[in-house]
Amino acid sequence: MIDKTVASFDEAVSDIVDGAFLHMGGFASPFNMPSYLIAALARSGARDLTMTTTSASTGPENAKRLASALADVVTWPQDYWEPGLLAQLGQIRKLITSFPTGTGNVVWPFEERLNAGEAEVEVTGQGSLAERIRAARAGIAAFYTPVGPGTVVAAGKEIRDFEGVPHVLEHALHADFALIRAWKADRYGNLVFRGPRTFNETMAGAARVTIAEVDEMVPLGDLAPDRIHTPGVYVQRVVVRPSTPPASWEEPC
Amino acid sequence: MIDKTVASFDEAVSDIVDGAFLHMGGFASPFNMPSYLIAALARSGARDLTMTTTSASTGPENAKRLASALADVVTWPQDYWEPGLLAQLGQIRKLITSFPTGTGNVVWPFEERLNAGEAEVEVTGQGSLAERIRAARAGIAAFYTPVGPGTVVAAGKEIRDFEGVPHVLEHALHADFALIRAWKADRYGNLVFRGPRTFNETMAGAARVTIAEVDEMVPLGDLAPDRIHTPGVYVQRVVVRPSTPPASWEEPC
Amino acid sequence: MPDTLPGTLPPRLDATVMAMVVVREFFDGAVVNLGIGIPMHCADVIPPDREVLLHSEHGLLGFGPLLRTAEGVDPYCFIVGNRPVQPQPGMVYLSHDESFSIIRGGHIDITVMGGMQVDTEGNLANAHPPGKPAANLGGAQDLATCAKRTMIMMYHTASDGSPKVVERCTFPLTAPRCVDRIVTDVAVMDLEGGHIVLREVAPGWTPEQVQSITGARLVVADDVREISLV
Amino acid sequence: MPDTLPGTLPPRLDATVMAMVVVREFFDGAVVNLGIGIPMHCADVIPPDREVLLHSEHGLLGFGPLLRTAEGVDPYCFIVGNRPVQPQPGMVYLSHDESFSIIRGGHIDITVMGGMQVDTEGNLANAHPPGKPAANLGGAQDLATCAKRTMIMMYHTASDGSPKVVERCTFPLTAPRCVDRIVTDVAVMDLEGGHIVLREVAPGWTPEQVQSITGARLVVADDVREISLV
Repeated sequence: MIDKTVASFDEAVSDIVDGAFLHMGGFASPFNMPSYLIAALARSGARDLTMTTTSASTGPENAKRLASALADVVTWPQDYWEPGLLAQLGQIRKLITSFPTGTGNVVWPFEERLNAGEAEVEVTGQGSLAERIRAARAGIAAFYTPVGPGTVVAAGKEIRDFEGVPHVLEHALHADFALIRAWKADRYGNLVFRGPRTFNETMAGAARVTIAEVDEMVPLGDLAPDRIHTPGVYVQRVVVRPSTPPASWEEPC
Repeated sequence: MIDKTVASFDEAVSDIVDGAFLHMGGFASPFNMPSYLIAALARSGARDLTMTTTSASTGPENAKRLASALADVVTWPQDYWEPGLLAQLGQIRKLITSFPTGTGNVVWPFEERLNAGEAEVEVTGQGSLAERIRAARAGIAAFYTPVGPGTVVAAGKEIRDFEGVPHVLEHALHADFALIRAWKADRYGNLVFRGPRTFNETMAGAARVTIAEVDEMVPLGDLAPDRIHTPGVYVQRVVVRPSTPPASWEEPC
Repeated sequence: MPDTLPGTLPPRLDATVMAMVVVREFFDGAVVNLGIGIPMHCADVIPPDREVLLHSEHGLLGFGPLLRTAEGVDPYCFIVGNRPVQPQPGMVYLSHDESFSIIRGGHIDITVMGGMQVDTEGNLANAHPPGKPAANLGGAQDLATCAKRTMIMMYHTASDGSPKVVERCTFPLTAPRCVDRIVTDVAVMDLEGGHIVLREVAPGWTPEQVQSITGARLVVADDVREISLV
Repeated sequence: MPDTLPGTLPPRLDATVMAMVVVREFFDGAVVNLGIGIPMHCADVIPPDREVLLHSEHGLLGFGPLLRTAEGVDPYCFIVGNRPVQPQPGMVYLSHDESFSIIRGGHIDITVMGGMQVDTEGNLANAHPPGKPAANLGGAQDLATCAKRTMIMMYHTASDGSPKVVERCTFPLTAPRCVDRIVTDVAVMDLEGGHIVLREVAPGWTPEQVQSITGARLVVADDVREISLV
């Protein structure tokens, strides 16, 4: 019998070792971030991680400020942790990302690491990042895109003209683990998302092991075949978020 | 106000001229074939068409035989027309397809044209065909795949090794028109499919004009944002199938 | 009431009026991506007689204006910066890859984004501020390269008064030769064949006054006129 | 009851028994693609204690056996050849591109397909019959190249008696160096380092008898044994 459920977040990330390459989903909202997987990774202490993320993220302190600035509009979940926490804890060696730094005067934890020479970054546009991850899921080794020539992202890469337009050759990004957030799952690992699906959908299947953090596990057959966004063959582990949030990310879960 | 509805199939295909390049969706079932668009194309008489299809298809006579062979299992729709009809009428100059011929002793209309030297074929595996069409939708000029080297599909194409494995460079296929079949649409052209979505979903957006034949038009807002398979920005025209099938494909519709 | 003291300049447009200038081009049915920051003002002033589909990179198409109170908030319907937006009928949620397929496949009619520098070749720099260790490219490179029309909506000069419309960008490029039109708080300019053509000036401004705060030579259109919102 | 007349050969396995030999390898949770024709027999004999996810190229994952009467038919749940199959809980409908992303991204554990010729290097020819003007590649090239394990299920000899297991394929290749195992109506053979290793023979058959109807030299495994279905 297929059952991809894993009992705890700590167990789900237990084989993510130092130096692992991770795809990390979620973006632009506390409601689509794989927060419990991030917290478990923080507790595990795995270091020297290489990670793809849309954004390096703002970090716990800035997130708190944003939450109170938006308090009249959105009720912020208290169990929100993002990749900035891992940067703050010094667990990230390298990010491949489209937003490495804060805007204006805001300085993010990863940016502090960068400035201190303790981390490195490969800046890439979001489109090529998405396509490179999708290429890994789909078995494409590399592709030519018109986005990038004439800018820093093309440095050292092959440029070739197609119909007179320069294109840059971009390579697939295949990770050891993909950590994503979904809404509902069944025991096959079939996933349904809610809201913009961001990299959460894109990254599923682009790693040796895809781990989905979900709000709810439903019986097999409850998810209609036309409604499933991610087929279970892309997912190796599913962990359900607790109904009662822990007091802090440090609490085993 | 956005309203992509077109009143008739004849009108929907009226600007498909001789020599046009078409993506033609549907495969493996009478219930996902853009049959009315095919019938309208047959009536229009547009010739010298280049077309991508999963299969050249069996043609009206063989389809009838198949329908009666399966009569105890499936009730065959009488308004089923497939690309074989266009081949029989001599409208296809070239197919880019993964199944150009019948199996065993069955000879398809397109195959007869091939044997007579009246048509040509570019045989491609279904995966590279799907990916080349998706590349057009997604703005990728070309990509490297490990599928094809050492076989006829790689003839004349660039081969490059990635991690010691030979890959072939395949180019995007961008058509003038994509003719597809969906289940429900709204006036923005948002589409929901039923059953395996085949090339119908893949081709939407991979042409200058995508035309969707649908079973039903629903009010804007009826299709939940999480359930829409194809966003309306990929679709230019929508035509609703008649509730009462015409007597033959020759009847204006 | 233009300021007529010698050496001083007329008042500039505010962000809402700039947005009204930009949205003149949002035709009925247009698919539009608005950058975070000043371009988001456009969402508030789209004429109600036009259906414009707003696109956001993380997988959202067809949403409404930013919500500034808790009323009507769907916590799953938000744009970058964790800001909830108004859900609309016909809206679609997407994955990041499909969302960028929409951008890179040429399915966006108009992209409106902020700028740090634009030069005479239409090169755009808007991602890497001085002093930051790396660029925040986001989706700007994809949008600027692949949208059918790229509009830059920005203040004409930086906060220190230095020009942002320049002969040659000195900041790292977001994308080369991509800009079609620049809308600032004092002018509307088009990029044409290696020139920046001054099409419209803010009320009270002369072409010479616009030129005086611009870092590139402007070609004044024969029919240069005052910005009108019609 | 093996035929013992000199010069004649023992009886061969039928398609159902061949399928039972193939499905021995379908582990619980395996993702399996079955080719049209003889491999589809496997769907009928999957042991009920194992959950095997069947994949079909046009966008179907997790379906059940072919339906041979109208009972339980969902006209939207079918496989290639317009044949309805049994819907199952956990089933997923997909687009063609995502379905091939599953194949080409290496997410298929086992592919079982028919063959016209397999040679000692594991080259496969199964798409272009003599006399036809072009090959019917379908998804065979993708599956044979990208599945974790490629199994060929075919009769040991063609209808005219000619061998299908050969030194070097003479028909156009579907994919080079892709075959892991061949299951025929008389033997089970593995491709290993440029050799075809004979692992199992049908009841009553000797390795020599199998060799006598084979077009390539077989390496007989030290532990060659009679096919068993356990």
